[in-house]
Amino acid sequence: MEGTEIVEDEGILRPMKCELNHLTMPDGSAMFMQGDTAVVAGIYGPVEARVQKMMYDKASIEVVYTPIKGPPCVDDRMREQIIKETCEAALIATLHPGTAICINVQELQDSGGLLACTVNAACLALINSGLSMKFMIGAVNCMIEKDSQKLILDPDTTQIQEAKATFTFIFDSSKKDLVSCQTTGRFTEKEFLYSFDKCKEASQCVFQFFRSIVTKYATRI
Amino acid sequence: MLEGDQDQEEDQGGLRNDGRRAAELRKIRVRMGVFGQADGSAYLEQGNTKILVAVYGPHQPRGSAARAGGKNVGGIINCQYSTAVFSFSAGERKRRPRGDRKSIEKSLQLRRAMESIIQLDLYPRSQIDVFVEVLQIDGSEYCVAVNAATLALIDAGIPIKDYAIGCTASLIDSTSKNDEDSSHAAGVVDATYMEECSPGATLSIIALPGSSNDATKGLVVVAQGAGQRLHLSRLEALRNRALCGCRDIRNILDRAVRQHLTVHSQPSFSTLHVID
Amino acid sequence: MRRNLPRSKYQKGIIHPIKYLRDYLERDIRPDGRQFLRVRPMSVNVRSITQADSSSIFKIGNTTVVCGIKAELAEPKVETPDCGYIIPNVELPPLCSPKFRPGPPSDQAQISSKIVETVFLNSGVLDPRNLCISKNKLVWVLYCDLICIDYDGSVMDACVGALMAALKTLTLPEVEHNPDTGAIIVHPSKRLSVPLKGAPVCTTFALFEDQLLIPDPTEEEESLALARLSLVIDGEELCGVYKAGGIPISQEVLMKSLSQSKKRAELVRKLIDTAISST
Amino acid sequence: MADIPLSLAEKTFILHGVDANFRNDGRIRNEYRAMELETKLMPQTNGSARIRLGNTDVLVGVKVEVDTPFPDNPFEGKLEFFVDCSANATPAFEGKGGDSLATEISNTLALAYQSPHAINLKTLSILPHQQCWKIYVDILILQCGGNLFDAVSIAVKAALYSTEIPKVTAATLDGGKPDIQLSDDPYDCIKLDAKNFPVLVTLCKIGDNCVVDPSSEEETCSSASIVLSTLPDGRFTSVVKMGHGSLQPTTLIKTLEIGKLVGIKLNASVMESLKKEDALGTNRPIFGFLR
Amino acid sequence: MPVDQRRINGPEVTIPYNIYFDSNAKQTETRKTLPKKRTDGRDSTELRKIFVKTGIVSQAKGSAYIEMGKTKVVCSVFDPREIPNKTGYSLQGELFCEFKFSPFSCLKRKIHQQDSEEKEYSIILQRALESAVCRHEFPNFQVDVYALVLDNGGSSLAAAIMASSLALSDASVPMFGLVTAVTAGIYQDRFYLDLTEEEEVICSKAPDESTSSRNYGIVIQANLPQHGQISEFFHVGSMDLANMKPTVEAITTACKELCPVMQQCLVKSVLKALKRKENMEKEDQ
Repeated sequence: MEGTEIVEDEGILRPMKCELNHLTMPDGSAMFMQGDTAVVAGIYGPVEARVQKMMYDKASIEVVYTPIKGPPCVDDRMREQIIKETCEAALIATLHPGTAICINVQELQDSGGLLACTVNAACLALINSGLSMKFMIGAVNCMIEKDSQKLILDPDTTQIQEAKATFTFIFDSSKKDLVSCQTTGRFTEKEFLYSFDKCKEASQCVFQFFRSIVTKYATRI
Repeated sequence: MLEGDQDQEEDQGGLRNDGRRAAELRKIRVRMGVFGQADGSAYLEQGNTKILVAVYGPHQPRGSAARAGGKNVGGIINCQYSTAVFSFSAGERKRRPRGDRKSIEKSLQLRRAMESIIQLDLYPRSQIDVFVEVLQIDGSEYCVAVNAATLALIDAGIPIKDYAIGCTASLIDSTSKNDEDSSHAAGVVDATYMEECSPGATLSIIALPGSSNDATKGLVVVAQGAGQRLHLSRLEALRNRALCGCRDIRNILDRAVRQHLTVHSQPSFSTLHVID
Repeated sequence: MRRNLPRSKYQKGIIHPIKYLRDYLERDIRPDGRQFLRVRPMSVNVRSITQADSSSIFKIGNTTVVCGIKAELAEPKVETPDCGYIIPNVELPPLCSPKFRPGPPSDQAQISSKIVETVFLNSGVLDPRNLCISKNKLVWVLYCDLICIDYDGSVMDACVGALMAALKTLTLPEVEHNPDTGAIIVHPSKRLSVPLKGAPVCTTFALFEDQLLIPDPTEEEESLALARLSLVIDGEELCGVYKAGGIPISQEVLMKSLSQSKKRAELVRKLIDTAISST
Repeated sequence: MADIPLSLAEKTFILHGVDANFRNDGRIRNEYRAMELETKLMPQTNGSARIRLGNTDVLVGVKVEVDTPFPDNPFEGKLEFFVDCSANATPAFEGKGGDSLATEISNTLALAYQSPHAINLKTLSILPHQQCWKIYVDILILQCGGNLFDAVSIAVKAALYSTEIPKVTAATLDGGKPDIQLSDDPYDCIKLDAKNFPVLVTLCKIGDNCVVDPSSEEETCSSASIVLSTLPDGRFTSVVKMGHGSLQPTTLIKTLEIGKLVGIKLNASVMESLKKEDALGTNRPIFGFLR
Repeated sequence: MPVDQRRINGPEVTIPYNIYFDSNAKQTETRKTLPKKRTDGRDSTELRKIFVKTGIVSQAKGSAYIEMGKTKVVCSVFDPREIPNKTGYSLQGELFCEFKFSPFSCLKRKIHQQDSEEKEYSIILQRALESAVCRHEFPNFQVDVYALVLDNGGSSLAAAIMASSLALSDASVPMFGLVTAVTAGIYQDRFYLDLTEEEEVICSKAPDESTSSRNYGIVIQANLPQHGQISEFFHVGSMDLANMKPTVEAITTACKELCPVMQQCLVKSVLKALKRKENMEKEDQ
């Protein structure tokens, strides 16, 4: 079962591509590309938990993020935490008490919006793994240009050079509320709320894409 | 104190740097039972390579080996190969005595060699520790370590199938082909550090040389090559040379063990008698 | 009202901490006797550590963070020849809470370090070019070590507060650098402060069921919260909104937290200023 | 150290023996066991020594290297101790098992040699700020049978005594870079001034008395011991308490007094035997581990 | 050394600025004056003002803060837990002590990991406390004691020992008695109690060969003043026995003097707790 899907959205976000079951060993996996940014995510779970991390009432979620080069450092630890806590919010961990769910993410290329890309990849891999989730999670990255004060959705590396502030918002698919958020730079309240609204709208495209991928793979079985 | 093949022949051209002939071993000196506290121990010198080995056990499994082999019903052999930081003959000093990749690899290979001679089924759920301490390095140290470990096992009274004997055979210069008929062409045994460093190939083998009518005779347990490329056609000759060295070492060590036992076992028999 | 009892000593008796907390929240009060939107009393103390170049101790309720800055000299990076270094590290030693074990920094300490660094860089409080002594040759390195002494919730708030208070009182000795010979002379008696602009203030919120938002949570509230949210405000602008997972929050709650943190920011700024002027 | 399980009766026996100044191996309280000391037994090192004290067996190798001095001590050479507890001594030392004991011993040695009264590191300087000798003293513990500290310190003293450092024939600064020439003749060496090297004396408090050179059985009976490093003139360069017990101030002073006397004697007899060995000349047979 | 991936790292080489001070005449000056008079005007056996407070870390079972002159040390003690990585059963409980200088507490910036000095101090701290704690009361368990120096103004280890003993009693760990400790320095036949950091530096360097007495060194001694016992003794330097005796005696007396200060602190914290309980009961009614 393999295949590649190209979905052209309305030009708001960079084109997304996804291939499920990219890896054979994990219980669920996804290779996800957003523009030139690409990551691979693999899920093992529920598996036997390590004694120190075992929780009697729910599954413990472990995330390992591997950067493209060098050993993981403090920055990657931060990314790991966001992925972990976001997936924790989406998963129904209480269904598998005393076990562990391992999410492994490997960065392949970073051309802007890496965090959003990893979260989307993790979500697709979770869907692929068949673990029960409360909702899907979709991440959207945007920035405010320094000179023009213009909002650019899903910028690439060259555009980010000109950024005054960047935002990564992660929304849930049911109520479209904010699950996670990370920002860089200085910005006003108005700018923040404006980009929040725009990204919320754009998150529809992400969820739409998720749905199309799931339907596509579902019919193929 | 025993000495290697000493049939000296005056053949200047065929002699090695230290005056040995190609199939000649270095001086071997042995002492068994060096330590009082260990269950078995041995000290072995082959030329300037000097090694101490202590054997503890069989005892209840403990430490990392026990955890790793928890589901293992048979006996566990636990080896540690450690090199004293001052052991190099050259000026430099080793940074760590153990824990580096080479030491770990040697520990593992040592375990393989020991597993091949110890009758593990005699020791279910027990552990035997073999600790090697290299005091001075002058070539063939891994082979000498295996020889010393065998002696320490004998000293500990652990039944073994056969001596596990290591010996190196080294082609001093593997590129030269003109002297096919000279004795060096088949390699020199028991290489020193200088010979190991020469631009050639060194083959280390651990074999069970066996007594003359043994089924396991000449069985090679561990083999390892190092150095430059070696033409396949020359491997067999090299292996035979090393095996030949193994047999020589075995005879020397066997004599040493027998001598050690005759010297040390009599008093214990008499005390046993008194208790009776 | 049991607000003065040291928490850890009497928390032990709680068998069902979640229900315990929920009972309080249902009666519109927090376990330490606070109203929902009240923050704990804060205090800040500067220049108390003699060996550091500047220091501060920031307390929010029980939570205590000590910040010490040590300045050293180094060569700048090739890419940024006129920029100094600021190295903030948050230390959550085992001393501050039984949650931490001795050894390398926990994941949480690493994430806290990263957040403090991001807040610092985003806010642009200190231009690293002000730390340049001689371009391409010599710059200041400010090692800002934030050590948590008492871990009782909202540690990020205390860390950011302590860092800002310490930076505000930082003075660096005058350095003469001869670019040709490389000779360095330091005049310890002439010390100058570093120009700063703005002062970001971090406010942490905890979220509970029904989008209940409480600022400045204690450790107990933090560990039982369904989500946590941190906002960093500097004057009229924001320089960081940080939320990692937990229950999704609506825009109204976001607006509410924004207005709350603005109030808090003003309070903290005044507090730091009075503390500095009074010493 | 190897833990020897002792019953209460055995402990009482040892305790009473110490009270009566007649220990279970026939020694009196201030008596050392017989020692075997051999130096220069490893040709690949600059200096070496091996000691056997009862069952305790320690091998020390000394190697010297040219290094750059510390910026805060530009006129001094360097001295470093490294202790390796070989698993040969007890399986408990396997892997990292012996590390804590090893650091304890090397720290105590470093404290003992820290004073310029013990060793003058200035003599190890070659070119101030640029080059100096660094002495690595590597200690290999092969067997523990009690009183490890004293045994190690004696072996270290003997090994340093036997150490030969190549003579520097020329040391010049060539355009800011140091240029050093060593003597070609391997017998052209300088020896360290071993006159003031300290030895460690462990005084083990058993009951109300102190014993020197405790065996491992005696060590298990004691709750506190004092490790003194004494110079040949009776000065202390370090005093470290070991064990979890406490002691009276008067006992401490008494212990220090005994330690001083024992230390002076021990230093003298070690030096005497080292000189005796030297007198045998370079052709003496080397026994090593073959005896 | 490999880069620590778990921290934010600065440039590879950084130099403290104080080595470039243009005058180093200051040091030799104090060195000359030291044998006559101490820089802060104290008598040689006089201790600095001491401030102690318990219960400062809310999350810990017991904690204490001590201030001696410029020296500031925080110490906390946690609930007993099972001894990790232990196979056998130990009849006596264990103390795990960790002593750490915070990176900014010393003249020279300390690294985040424990260096060899701090490791050595941790062991001394452990030995000083071990004989004061009733370890048979918690067999097979371990009590963690952490000491953190915020500001080093000399005698930090002695301060840490005292703070730890207060923290242990604040944590209601059964003890035989309090532990007090004093650092003393010897320089040319004279000794000084409760050293400042400057004095520590001077006392750990050998005096010039020309001077009459070659004695120097630092002595750290911890006592159980209520029992007249020495629980830890540590000396480094070079000195003869004749000088050791008066030093030990002086420290022993000083340790006795310190005891009431610590007792008062504990009494105060107990009274406070009682009062709080009273108030609570009143409110409940």
